[in-house]
Amino acid sequence: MAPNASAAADTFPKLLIRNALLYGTRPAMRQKDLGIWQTWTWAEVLDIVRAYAVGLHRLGLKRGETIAIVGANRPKLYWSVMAAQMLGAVPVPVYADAVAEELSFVLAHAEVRYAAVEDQEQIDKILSVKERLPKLDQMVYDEERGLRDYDHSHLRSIDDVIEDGRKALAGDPTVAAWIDAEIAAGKGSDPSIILYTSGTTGTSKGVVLTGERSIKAATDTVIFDKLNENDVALAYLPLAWVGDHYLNYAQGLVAGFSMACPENADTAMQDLREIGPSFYFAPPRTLEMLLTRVMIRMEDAGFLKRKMFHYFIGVARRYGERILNGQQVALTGRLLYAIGNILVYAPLKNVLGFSRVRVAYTAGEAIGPDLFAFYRSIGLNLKQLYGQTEAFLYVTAQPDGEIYSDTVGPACPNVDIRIADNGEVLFKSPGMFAGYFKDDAKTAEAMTLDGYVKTGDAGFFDEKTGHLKIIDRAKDVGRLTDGTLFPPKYIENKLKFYPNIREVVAYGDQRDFVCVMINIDLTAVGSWAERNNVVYGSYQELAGHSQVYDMVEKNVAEVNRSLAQDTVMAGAQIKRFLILHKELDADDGELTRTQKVRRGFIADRYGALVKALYDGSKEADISTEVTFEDGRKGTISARVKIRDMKTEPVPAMGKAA
Amino acid sequence: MFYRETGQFKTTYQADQAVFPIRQDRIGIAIILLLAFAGVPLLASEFAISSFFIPVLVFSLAAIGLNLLTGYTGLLSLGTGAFMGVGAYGGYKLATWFPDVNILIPILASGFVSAAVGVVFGLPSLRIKGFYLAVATLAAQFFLSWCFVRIPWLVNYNISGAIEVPTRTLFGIPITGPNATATTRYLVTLSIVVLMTWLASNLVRGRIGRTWMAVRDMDLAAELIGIRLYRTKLLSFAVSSYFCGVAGAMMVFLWFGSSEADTFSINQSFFILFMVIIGGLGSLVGSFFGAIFILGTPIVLRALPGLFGLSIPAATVEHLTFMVLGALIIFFLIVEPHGLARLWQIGKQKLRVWPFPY
Amino acid sequence: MRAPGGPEVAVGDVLLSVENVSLSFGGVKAVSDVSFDIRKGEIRAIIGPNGAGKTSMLNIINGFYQPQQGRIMFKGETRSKMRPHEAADGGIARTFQNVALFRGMTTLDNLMAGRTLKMKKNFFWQLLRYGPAMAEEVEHRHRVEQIIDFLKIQNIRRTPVAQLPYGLQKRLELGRALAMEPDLLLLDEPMAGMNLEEKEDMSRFVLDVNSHFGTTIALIEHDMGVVMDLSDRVVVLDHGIKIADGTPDEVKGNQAVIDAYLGVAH
Amino acid sequence: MDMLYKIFLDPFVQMASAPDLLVQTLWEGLVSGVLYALIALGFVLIFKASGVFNFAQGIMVVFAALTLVGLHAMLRDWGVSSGTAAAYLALALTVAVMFGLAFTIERLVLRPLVNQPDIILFMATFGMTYFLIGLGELVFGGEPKLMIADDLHLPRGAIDVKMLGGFVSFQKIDIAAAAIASIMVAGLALFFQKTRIGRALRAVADSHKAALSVGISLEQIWVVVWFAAGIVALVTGIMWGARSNVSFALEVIALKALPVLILGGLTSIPGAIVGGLIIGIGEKLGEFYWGPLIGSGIESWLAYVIALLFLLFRPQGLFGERIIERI
Repeated sequence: MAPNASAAADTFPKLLIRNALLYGTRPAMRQKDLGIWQTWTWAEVLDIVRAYAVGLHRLGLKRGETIAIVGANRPKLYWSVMAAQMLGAVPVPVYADAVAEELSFVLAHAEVRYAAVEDQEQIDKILSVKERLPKLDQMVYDEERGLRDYDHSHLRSIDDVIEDGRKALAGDPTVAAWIDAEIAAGKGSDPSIILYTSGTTGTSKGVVLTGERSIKAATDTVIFDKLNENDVALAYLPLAWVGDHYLNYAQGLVAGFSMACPENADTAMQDLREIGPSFYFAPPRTLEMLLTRVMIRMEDAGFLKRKMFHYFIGVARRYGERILNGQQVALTGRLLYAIGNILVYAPLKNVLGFSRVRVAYTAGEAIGPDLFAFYRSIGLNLKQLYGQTEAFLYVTAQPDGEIYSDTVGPACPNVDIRIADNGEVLFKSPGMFAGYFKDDAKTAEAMTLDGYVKTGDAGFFDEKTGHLKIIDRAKDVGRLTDGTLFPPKYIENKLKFYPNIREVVAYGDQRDFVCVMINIDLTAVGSWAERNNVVYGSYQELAGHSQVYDMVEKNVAEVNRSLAQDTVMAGAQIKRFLILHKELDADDGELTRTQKVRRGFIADRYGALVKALYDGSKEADISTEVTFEDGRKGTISARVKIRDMKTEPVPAMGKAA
Repeated sequence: MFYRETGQFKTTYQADQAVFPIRQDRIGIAIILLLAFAGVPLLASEFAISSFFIPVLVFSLAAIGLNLLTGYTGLLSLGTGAFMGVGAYGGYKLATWFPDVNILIPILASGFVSAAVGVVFGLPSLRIKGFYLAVATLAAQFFLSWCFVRIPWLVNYNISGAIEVPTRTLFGIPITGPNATATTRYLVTLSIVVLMTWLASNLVRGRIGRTWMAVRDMDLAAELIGIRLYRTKLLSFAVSSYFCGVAGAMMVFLWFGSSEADTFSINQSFFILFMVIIGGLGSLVGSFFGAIFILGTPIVLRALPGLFGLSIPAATVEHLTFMVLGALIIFFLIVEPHGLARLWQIGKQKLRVWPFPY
Repeated sequence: MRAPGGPEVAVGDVLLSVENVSLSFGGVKAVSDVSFDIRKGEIRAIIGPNGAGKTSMLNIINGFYQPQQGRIMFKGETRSKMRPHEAADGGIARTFQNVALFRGMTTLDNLMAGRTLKMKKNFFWQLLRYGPAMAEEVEHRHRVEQIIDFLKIQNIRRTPVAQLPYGLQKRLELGRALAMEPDLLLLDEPMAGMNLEEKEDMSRFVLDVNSHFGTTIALIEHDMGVVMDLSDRVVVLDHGIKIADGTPDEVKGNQAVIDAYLGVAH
Repeated sequence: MDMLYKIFLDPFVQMASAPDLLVQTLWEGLVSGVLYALIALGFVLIFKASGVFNFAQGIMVVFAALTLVGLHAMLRDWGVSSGTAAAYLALALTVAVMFGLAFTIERLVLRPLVNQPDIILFMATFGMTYFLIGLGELVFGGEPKLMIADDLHLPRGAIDVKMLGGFVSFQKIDIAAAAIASIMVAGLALFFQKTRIGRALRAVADSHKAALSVGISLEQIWVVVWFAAGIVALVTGIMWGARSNVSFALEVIALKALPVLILGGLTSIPGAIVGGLIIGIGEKLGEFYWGPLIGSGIESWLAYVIALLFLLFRPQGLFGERIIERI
């Protein structure tokens, strides 16, 4: 790895040239295609991309123009990004699964004249909204299949474009000189890419990133994680997502490591296993899904094998993380772990495709402690980071050896973080964005006067570790009457990590203390009930069962304890809770279709219960209308018990963010 | 569980189509070869070598030969023993005609004789199928073994009516005849068997193997994709007989040192058919398993009473051995009709996906 | 993409024609005095109620049955009968009503088997599986992989076909036929026993094959909807006799056809 | 020229010149043909009903004979004074044993292997062969024994008939063999035509599904069939044993039955009989008239060559059903 060299290069095309010199014969990209891993070295990639750039130029693509990149992770699309950047044009990646609506919005907003797309499907999608894209002129595609009969006046295969470029380069030496000049002309301050934030909050905004900043940021993290040209990453997350562009594209170019593209969605898992990445990223959802699969598959294993598996997973839970963190562990522990490694951990990592992973990250949402611990305990160096598109990903990240499931780590190198009075996290970072495309107003909104970026997330620094803890969206964070911060999501998540608890709704904003309404998880608690032969006829019955209450009370108590750890949160411990008599359900409008609780709506619907929570009564009657599976409506009424919790003493230091 | 396939990816079709695409398998086979070439000669007794290891190799080769015909092409043959015989006598005649050429040449050339004979007796396979064909091959068996007895020319008119293998040397070391040591004969045998197994695996994994299997699985469809049935079947007969022939020659030259006419009787054919079936139809490695099983079991069974300190009359043991062997064959067919090879495959798969069950 | 043998036929010209062909088993007349032609590049449907002699017709075309009377003209050469290997050599491939894959082999090997005719390296190179033989093997593997990609069956590459679900087996059989790079592709009820979704997929594949490789296709199909969507021209048989021949619309209107179909329960 | 004469003319000249010798040879051939036919019959019964190519049939012959003789000896040892009584008691017991055998085979071999490919079942019968050889020799000893022909009151001696200018001698035992064989075949025929189980068996032979649909238990049928085959084997064993003696050397005659099957067709009872006779007679003629030219012992393969030649013209055998291939 040559960070200094890369410091010199302030655009990605320049980096590409550097890599072709430094690592010319090393693999830059691989793709599982036609049954084997097609491979391109850095030298080859440079060669192809130069030809491609020339070809695009001959199609008319000019400096400063935008070109949409639509499709799955495929070398040709990454080359399209590089080629565009060579010409000083700005690539605008779009999610492959974007519906025509979003697509047309982005393409129109970015004023693209060109689009590099994967296949017929994407082309059809774009053509379907053609009239909304007056500027769109040329499209180039990767896969010819099914496109034979299309009008090719504005349609070319990427191969042809590259071929055309080659001919031009071969035919006339000045062309080569010209393209090199173009590359040299590229300035680090020019926009290098526009990433549109997925429209979860309002319409999506085009985040403009410049080459110089991107490379600075990437260089820092590459050093931070000691990545080098021997590393391998699997590009399986959306190419339009900042994560892919940063972790694989930017870091890849900076460190010179190779990026592998899977054959297709169905084979991604198998491809992961074949390629065996050494640098891996997965959102908590994916990790969760993987773990469940592991457990389900193990259920079918023979009795002995199952016993052995669970025994050694136990061993791992006891010693694994400590060993990974290099803490000292008793010899017996080390021995047991070594045996477990032969019998379970190593083979398991092998079948999951993790054997060669050196650094793995997860981010995006809070991750359950157990889930997190599991992967670390079997020896996968899984870490958390916090970031966002505006920062070109990294804001904080956990250094090796300082790993906690409930923090996102300290500020990254050269990142400066400040917590606003309302608890919002503000940052200045090397990779921070140049602004929103064509939207100075929003850009201004997103920045403080002294040039910090507002993340929109509330958080605080943990005294012991000095790591940042993200608690909730800033706008959702409320305050108790005594002024204590009240981040509902944070509290809800802490509870939801317990398998017994399905959903949680926390109340406390503008109130004296925190109360929660809980949905138990029918499958988990149900199987518990069978094991302890607790008989129950319905969810309602089970939810009302005193033993269930006792069980949940324990969980709540633990949460209180952990809240008490942080002076900031200590005041927000849970005073009272109840278990709802029915499962919260999207059909009843209690959850969004994406299974997020609609706090306000629930507050109205279960007003009686909320009232009871705060007026100290031991139980409350409630009757609610419900929609059954078959769509019939009906009402269920119940008497719901309410439990008081004793809270942990608040540490001396008093509360202040 | 010993497999670490993560990160073992293929960037060329050559690599993807290799015999052992997985590194751990390559290591495994290397160890086995090392044991076979170095371990056995160093550790095993002369007796063990000449009474177990050499036979196993010879029969494995014959089993491979039969497997190419029956397992891969789906043509049931009961004439294996005879084809081995042709190889043996052919080799013997060649050796007598060309006393000065290296003995390995006649041994390997003997296969061509049996290949020719095999083709002749394969001709009916164009008209007839299944058990009818099997019986047709019996005709070959009986006719040929009759020839072995009745044509003294085959044994150079030895009064004994048996082949008497002359002493021949390789690099000055005697490898055939009375004063060749078991170890040298073993090493020669092993080398030939390894070489020919490699060739066989090349064949079955390539175009020819595919045409054979196509004919086996669905001859009509095979014909309609342009496979010439008769050529394919006859080629299979030829190659199969070649392997059997060489095995036969090795049996006489490198194992017995001499041979009676009834060495290549019908029972020999059945014996080898057992190996193929128990080992696994359509599997080369199975052929080895089959040979080891069929040859090993009686040895074990004979040893057993001794182990428990029982003294049972030899005859009784012999009869018991027959019974148990018969019972075992039936047992294996019931538990795993696809033979030991399949069991091996399953076990390997389990290790690959360990700790998962599938 | 054309197999050796026979002169080049221009798109739109007659690629194959059967003239007054009759075939009977013992007393049973399977096909009597049927004539029709197949033009290069078209999708030609052969329809008719059960026992109309459709499959027999295909079997005659690719030489599995020899007709007692009549002639077959293929690529300008006229024969009184076709031999299976002649048909294969000439570039006629087909799939079967009830799947006829090589069940003991993997998807890959089935497709590779489809390339047999195109693989020429002799026995001794095969024996060494080296040099020319290996080069050939690789070259054809590459072609086969394109078919795998085309049919989107990457994830079953190494699966023994016996373990594949019916729908995939049908698709694979199409693949095996494609591997022969045929000039004329005979499909015997490619969608038999499929659910709606599978039928749609298969229809798409058939159309893609026709447009992408320019392969001439003759197919037997029961599902009228499918036939009408797919085919350029339709010939209708009933009890071994040709009762109609023309574009889907012409045929749909034809009284004889309607009667024939009303005649049998469907 | 001379050779051709020796092969194509001389033998017939000999036949014509010594017709009594010819008749004698034909008779010999006929008798051994009957025995081949009997074994083939056992094969066919089983193949028809259970699709199993029962290689063990030959061994069952030996095993049955051996059991009979062995039991007889034992009974005598245990003090059954009258040889005749012992003989018939032993006969009854042997029948019982054969039933037990059929029953066990169905339970332990056929049932677990149902629906396996033919070759697997074929192999299983090899396993049985080994097992039975081992068992037989273990219980009754390996050394050859004499058939208890006298105690069974089988006729002995020969009738010499003066004919065609010479004497032709007919062994009584052979006549008996022929007679008994014919009776048994007739019996079987009746059994299949008249009895319920017999008809059921024919149904099975046509199609297993059909059989099941009319509510017949395959297991039951298999037991019956294997038992029937066992009886056939026993009779064959006695006859053959009476001519030579009882030992596993008899095994070879089992192999003789194979070309008979091919000739007659695996599924045809009349085929088995006709085939048997053709082979028996052809073999003897060949051995007697052509043998000297080529070298003796040719009957070891002549049968197969005859069968093979037939096959090339009728791949499904004389009486087998025609195979029509369709796709």
